[in-house]
Amino acid sequence: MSKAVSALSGVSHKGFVQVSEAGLRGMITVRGDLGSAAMKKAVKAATGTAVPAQRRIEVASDRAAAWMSPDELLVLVPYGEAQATVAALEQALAGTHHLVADVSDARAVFTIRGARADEVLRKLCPVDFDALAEGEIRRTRAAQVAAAFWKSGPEEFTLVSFRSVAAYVMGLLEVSVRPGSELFPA
Amino acid sequence: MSTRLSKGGRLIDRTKPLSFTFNGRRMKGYHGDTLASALLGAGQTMVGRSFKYHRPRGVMASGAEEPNALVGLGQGGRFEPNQRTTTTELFEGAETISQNHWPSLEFDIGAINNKVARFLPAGFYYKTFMFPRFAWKHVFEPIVRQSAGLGKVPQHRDEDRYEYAYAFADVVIVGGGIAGIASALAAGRAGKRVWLIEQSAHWGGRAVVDGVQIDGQDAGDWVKNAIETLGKMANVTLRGRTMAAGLYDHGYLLAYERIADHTPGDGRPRHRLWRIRAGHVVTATGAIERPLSFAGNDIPGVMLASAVRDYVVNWGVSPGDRTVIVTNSDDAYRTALALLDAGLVVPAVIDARPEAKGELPEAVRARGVRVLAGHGIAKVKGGKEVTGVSVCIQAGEGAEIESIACDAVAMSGGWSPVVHLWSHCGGKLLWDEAQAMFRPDPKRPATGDDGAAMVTAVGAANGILTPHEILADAHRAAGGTGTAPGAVAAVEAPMQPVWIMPQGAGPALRMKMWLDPQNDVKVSDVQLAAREGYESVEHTKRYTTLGMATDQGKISNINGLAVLSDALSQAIPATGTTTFRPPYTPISMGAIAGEARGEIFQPLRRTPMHGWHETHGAHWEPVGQWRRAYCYLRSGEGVHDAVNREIRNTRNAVGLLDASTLGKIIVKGPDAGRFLDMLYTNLMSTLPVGKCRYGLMCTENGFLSDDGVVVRLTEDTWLCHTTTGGAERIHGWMEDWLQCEWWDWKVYTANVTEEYAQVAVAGPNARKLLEKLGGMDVSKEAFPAMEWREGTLGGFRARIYRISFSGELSYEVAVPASEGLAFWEALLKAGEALGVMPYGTEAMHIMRAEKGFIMIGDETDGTVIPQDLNLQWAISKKKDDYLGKRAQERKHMVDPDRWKLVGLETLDGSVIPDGAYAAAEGVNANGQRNMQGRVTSTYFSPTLGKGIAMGLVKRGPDRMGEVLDFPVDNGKVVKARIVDPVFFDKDGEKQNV
Amino acid sequence: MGLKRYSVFAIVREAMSYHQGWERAWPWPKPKRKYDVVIVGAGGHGLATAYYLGKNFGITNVAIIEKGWLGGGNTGRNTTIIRSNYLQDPSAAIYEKARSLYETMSQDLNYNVMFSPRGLLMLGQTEHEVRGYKRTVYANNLQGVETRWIEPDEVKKLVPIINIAGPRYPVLGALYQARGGTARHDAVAWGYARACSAMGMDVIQQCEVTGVRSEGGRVKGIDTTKGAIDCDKLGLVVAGNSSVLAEMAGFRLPIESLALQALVSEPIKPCMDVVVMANTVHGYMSQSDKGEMVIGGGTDGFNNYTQRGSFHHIEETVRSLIETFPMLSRLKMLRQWGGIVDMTGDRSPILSKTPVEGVFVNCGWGTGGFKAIPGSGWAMAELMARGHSPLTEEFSMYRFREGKFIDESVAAGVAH
Amino acid sequence: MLTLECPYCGVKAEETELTAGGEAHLKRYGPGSSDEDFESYLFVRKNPKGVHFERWRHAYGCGKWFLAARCTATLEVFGTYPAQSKEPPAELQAKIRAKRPNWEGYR
Repeated sequence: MSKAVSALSGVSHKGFVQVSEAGLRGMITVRGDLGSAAMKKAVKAATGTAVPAQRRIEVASDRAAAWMSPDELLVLVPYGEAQATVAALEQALAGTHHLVADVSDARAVFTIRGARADEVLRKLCPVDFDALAEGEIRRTRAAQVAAAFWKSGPEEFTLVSFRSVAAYVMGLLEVSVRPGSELFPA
Repeated sequence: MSTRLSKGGRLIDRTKPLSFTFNGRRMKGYHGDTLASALLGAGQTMVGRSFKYHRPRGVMASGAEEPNALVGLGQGGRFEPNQRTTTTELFEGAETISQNHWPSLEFDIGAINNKVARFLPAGFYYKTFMFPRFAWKHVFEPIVRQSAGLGKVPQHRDEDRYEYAYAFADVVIVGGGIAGIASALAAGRAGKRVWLIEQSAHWGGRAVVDGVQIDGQDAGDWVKNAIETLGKMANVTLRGRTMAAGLYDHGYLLAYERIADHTPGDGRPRHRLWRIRAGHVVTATGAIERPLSFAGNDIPGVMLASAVRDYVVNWGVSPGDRTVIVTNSDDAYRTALALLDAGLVVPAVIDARPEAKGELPEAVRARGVRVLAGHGIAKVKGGKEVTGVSVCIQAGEGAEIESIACDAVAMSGGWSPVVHLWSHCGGKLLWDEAQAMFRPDPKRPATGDDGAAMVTAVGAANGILTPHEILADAHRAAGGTGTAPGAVAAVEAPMQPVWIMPQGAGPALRMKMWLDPQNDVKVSDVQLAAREGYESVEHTKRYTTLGMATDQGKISNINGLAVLSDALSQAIPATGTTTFRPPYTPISMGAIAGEARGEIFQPLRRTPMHGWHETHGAHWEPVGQWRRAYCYLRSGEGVHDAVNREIRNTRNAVGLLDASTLGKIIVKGPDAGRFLDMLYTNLMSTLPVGKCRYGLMCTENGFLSDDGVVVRLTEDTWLCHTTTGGAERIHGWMEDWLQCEWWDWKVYTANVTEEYAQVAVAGPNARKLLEKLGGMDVSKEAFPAMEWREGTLGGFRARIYRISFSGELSYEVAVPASEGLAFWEALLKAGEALGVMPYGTEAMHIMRAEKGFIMIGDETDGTVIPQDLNLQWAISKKKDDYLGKRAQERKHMVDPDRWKLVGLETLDGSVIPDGAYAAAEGVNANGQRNMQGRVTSTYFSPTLGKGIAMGLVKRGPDRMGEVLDFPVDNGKVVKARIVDPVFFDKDGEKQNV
Repeated sequence: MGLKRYSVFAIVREAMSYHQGWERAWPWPKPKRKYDVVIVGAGGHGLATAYYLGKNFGITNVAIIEKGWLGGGNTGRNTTIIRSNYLQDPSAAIYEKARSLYETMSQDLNYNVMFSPRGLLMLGQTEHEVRGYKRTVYANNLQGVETRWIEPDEVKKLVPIINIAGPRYPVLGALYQARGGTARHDAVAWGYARACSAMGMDVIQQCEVTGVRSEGGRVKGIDTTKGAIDCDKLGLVVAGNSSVLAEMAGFRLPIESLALQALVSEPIKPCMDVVVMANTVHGYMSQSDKGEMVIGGGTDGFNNYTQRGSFHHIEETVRSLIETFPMLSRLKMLRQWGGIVDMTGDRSPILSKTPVEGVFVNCGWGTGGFKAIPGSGWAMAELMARGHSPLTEEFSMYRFREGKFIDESVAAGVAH
Repeated sequence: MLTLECPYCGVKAEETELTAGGEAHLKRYGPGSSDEDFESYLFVRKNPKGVHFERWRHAYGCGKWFLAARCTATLEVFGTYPAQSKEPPAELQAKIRAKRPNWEGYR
């Protein structure tokens, strides 16, 4: 039996779009030389994707690799596979200057689903969504806390925050999706 | 008296009547009315009282510039004072009250000020109320304050909600008149990402009222079609009810959308604050008509000419049956025509210009209206309403040559472009002599992050007042290609500046000419300011309060400037303008706060066990954005009892502390050891793998900034624990040094604070408890103090540090945060028989104090160096450098007289008050009593059954046994002896079992 | 130049002639070729320095040079709070000196500066703050500054519109200075300017300093847009431009210029008779005699000379104050503005000799300058006249070299 | 409300995503340095009314520190560059000189 629970155990709200806490997700911080062959190999093995370019997230089914900074990636895998992936990454990067850290339990993940999903985030993040490219991950703030998000579907965004502020972030989302507060009502 | 006309009113829907109240009186208006048009329509000419003299006040304008017609609107959690009736849409059931009078609008005691007005000139209060000395505070100020202020104070918590939204655009066009629309069409067709915003609920601005023809259609139809066209453009966003409040640096435009002011309580956010990042801003904000300065120009019924025709044309409201028009330009004749078309009487048009032969004047004459050129108004007759005007020669001193009965006066003194947004970020103005106006100087615009112009003004906002040229200008400025829309309107003869009416008016008349009707600033006040040397326009403004009312001088500033310039006999541009500051019109504090209220006012950080603490009596203490349990209250228990219970239990059995908030930072790499040796005052590179070491960090300025246990995980990996408040700060600080100073060092860091739930298991039964859970070997032999182990404990992945902050046998256990709650509950279950009990931060504080351990934030306050705390043992002598070392070599830092850490014990065993200072003999050069120390931590120790304290004392460690005086509240002095700061278990036998 | 006294009788007299007879509060003199002392900066601090040079030391051959209009800098942009409940001895000494001088300023200057000792509260909203303020009370008692700690119920009595309960930041009590309060900021500058002129000093406005002349490390005079002016002693009292003037004089200061913002609401009827500072949430508020809620906020983090700040600081301040004063939510912001403040390494001021003999500097008041004006002028005058003053001793610009800081952030989050 | 382009992630970030870090290109003085040098490193600042070189961190973004050249009188941003720079890039200095002919240089 796993005693692991996500910060909000999957709570969700329906307004003019649906917002939900997405449950546990395996997340690994990887720091090192993103250009190195070892890194390419390690990421390929862990996620099946290439090393993402600047501000890109490379997704392969339930795995992904996201660019965090010039020397940092975030590797996403199913929660149960995090430890094994950490070990594999450590092994693959052995001998190079690197840092691999399991941060699966330090985060909360949210999905914002609906035709107006972007309008919710336009209320919270100082980001130009019209200029947001497909497959781009944006690190920014949601109101008063750090957050990162990407377009995870035609009408869906995935947003990641720190675990300790999960309730605050959900509070923001719940208020922001209340019917009648659409930014661009038809 | 004003009234509703039987027909007309392009904005109202007579099939949709609305009822509202004014001072409790039921009134009727229509859908499409503003509060102002509804009040006028209902015959309510007088709507308030002025600020200083409490004179009767009526509606003067029809838009944002209105200085007088403010009311209190709504009830309970939706009451709001100072609502501008001219920009507030009427809604069913609106409850309004007039302001600034007592007991009633019609009879106001405060109006006594009006009777003695001549004794209350500008700045009179600077010259009196000085004696006796106490009198200002206790006698005069209370009187001034009671008569001051405008609206009533809201009494309830706001029932509405608000929100922010971010937007980005190539061009934001401010103002939905024909200029703004023309610019939007041009920019939209050029494929730019365009926002067009309009403060009112209607598009078209003045042109639709003034009967302009555009491209062969009525302005109204042209506007309708243009808005439809724009609505179809995917790259154009249209927003009504959205006012551009302010323009800030780098194209940051603040726009205030009034979503639900006209539909209160419908569940939508009341206001939305748009933060639009604009590549360029086009201000098509139009112009505001100026009043004329003649005696009695503040009496209810005296209105701006443009406003009069707005009320007739837009809302089917007549300000009066007989309206005298007074002007210095042709434009006001449009008002005459509008009134005539509505079947109302215009007894005369009084034109200050020597002659009035333009197309419009002729048209008015043709309708049989007398035009008195070269004349002016000597004074308006009436009190609470206009009864007539006495006419004089404009060139004269005001002798009445004729008296005309009327119940309204429409005045027009020319137009002032709305240059606020242009000016907010430093755009400069130039004086247009011909039109007597300040308009944007295209050579000196506000500049953006690239140093290039950030704003362009178009149309009337750019000082262009004729429709055809307005359209051309707006089209061109927005990069329009092809031909601009063309307009046809009457040709106007030049206006002629008139700053005082009549020109030769004496002091008696000038004391009755209002410049700022809300604040009661008159021509004579500005002249007085000039006479007394308050020559700078800012001085005059502040001395007279000109332009400081809620309209921020929209109609009064230019007239005031002109009067001031005349008094100083200098040109108006030499006088200059006051600074334009945001917002353009007042915006709600609620909107400024946005969604941040109640639960989401600020982030609240929660540990994985937060919920458990909450349901088990946690008495919270905020630590940064975290909440930590100060103690756990049991039924019938006080905070003090709870803390003592928790301490006793931990000392005698076993306690649990949620230590998850402690910072945890991984530092890894070939140069990690070298890096940590620079960060900490002691050596971390020599720490063997598997071991823990306590470390201190100082700022580069030498002061102690954080402490914590450092753990060597592997050959090239360390884990640094920080204080709860320190995690983000220290991590950021590490990155700062690595990125900006030692970027060639091979070190990576990661802040994993929230990855782990951490529990301190402390007390004699701590080991038993862990053994009960089962798993890794925690025996004394296998797991000595100051070491760490990794493995499983009761089925949990755990890393355990054998470190103690309580002086008890103690293990700090880290498990994945997601399993934190389960682990916490497992500990409680397994520990039942062992007397396990959670303890809070206060118990933790006291136990560490009993042991003489320092606490960052208690013993330190940003002015304390490790040496002050006798922590030399934690400062490596071997290192030639670490952050803070050089600073600690400075003269004052090595002064033997520094206050140093000692223990303090009151002679009577009582608890010495926190923060108390130890007095020394004598006083210093400034007559202050000398001091020689202070209390940094003080508690009642249940373990020792007496008060214990730590403090910093001048040369303290050399003065063991000395008794110090601590003067505390009301002359009482507490005597305390200097002792060793370690009060309990000096030899650490308890923690090393 | 003699002055007609201001009084209620004078007003009645002048009223009879429609106030045509009032004389100038100060003339617009042309600069002389030489003065004994030149003060650069006709703000409150500069004018007060000149005033006390004349009043306390008989030095009246003084010019006060102002780039713009007198009182047009931070003197006319602040939130007019007056208090002296500081923790550290040197601060408590100079601010209390200032506060006590405010008590009699209207009479001393024959100009009503409307000093209103209505009482000032610093809210304790976290345990840490409570500890800091209680400590301050104990220090103040030894420093001769009258303050006391008051409990939530007394806070509520003094400030009926306050939300004591929280939930986020319940009010745990307050540091209360009964004789703290406010004054009319413009009037302070105007009153001093009028009094200085009456002593024969020249207040020279619209005159920008373009250079500082010195020979052999000793000051000779200044160059201005109205010509060269010689002087024996030069006082630089130019908050917001201190570094620029110091650069002209040939030295650098431990100072950065930052924008500080403030705002006022529309006027409402009186609802708060005291000054409230809530440092946890970085907001402070009082109600002006006109009825506006006067609100001050935080400073930007970046160097700035534009007198414009970033709006997000206004948002943070307002949202926090609404949490503590819920009624604010239904008021409107009438006007916001910014001023440029000098920030030193320890956030405390500098009143000091400089590397150039005869040049003295008074700067670095950060966000707390207005309340210090008379004390600052008093001390600066003594320093310039005598070469030393017990009040300025600890505020030397060289303290940073010795590590002898005066850190007020210790007790209060911010130093407004 | 400034916007500055982060040279690491290419985002033109708004002020609220950044934290300011004061004057750039300061030389650290440690043990053995003179009191004057140490004071100049820790406290004395140019604080010019004009071109200023300063530190910024993309705190809510990639977390990297970078440097910017900005006019404190107009808030014009001349350019940003990595923190790992001993001095401002030559082309940036040239650009500033072109825009501010009597600029005295970054030292």
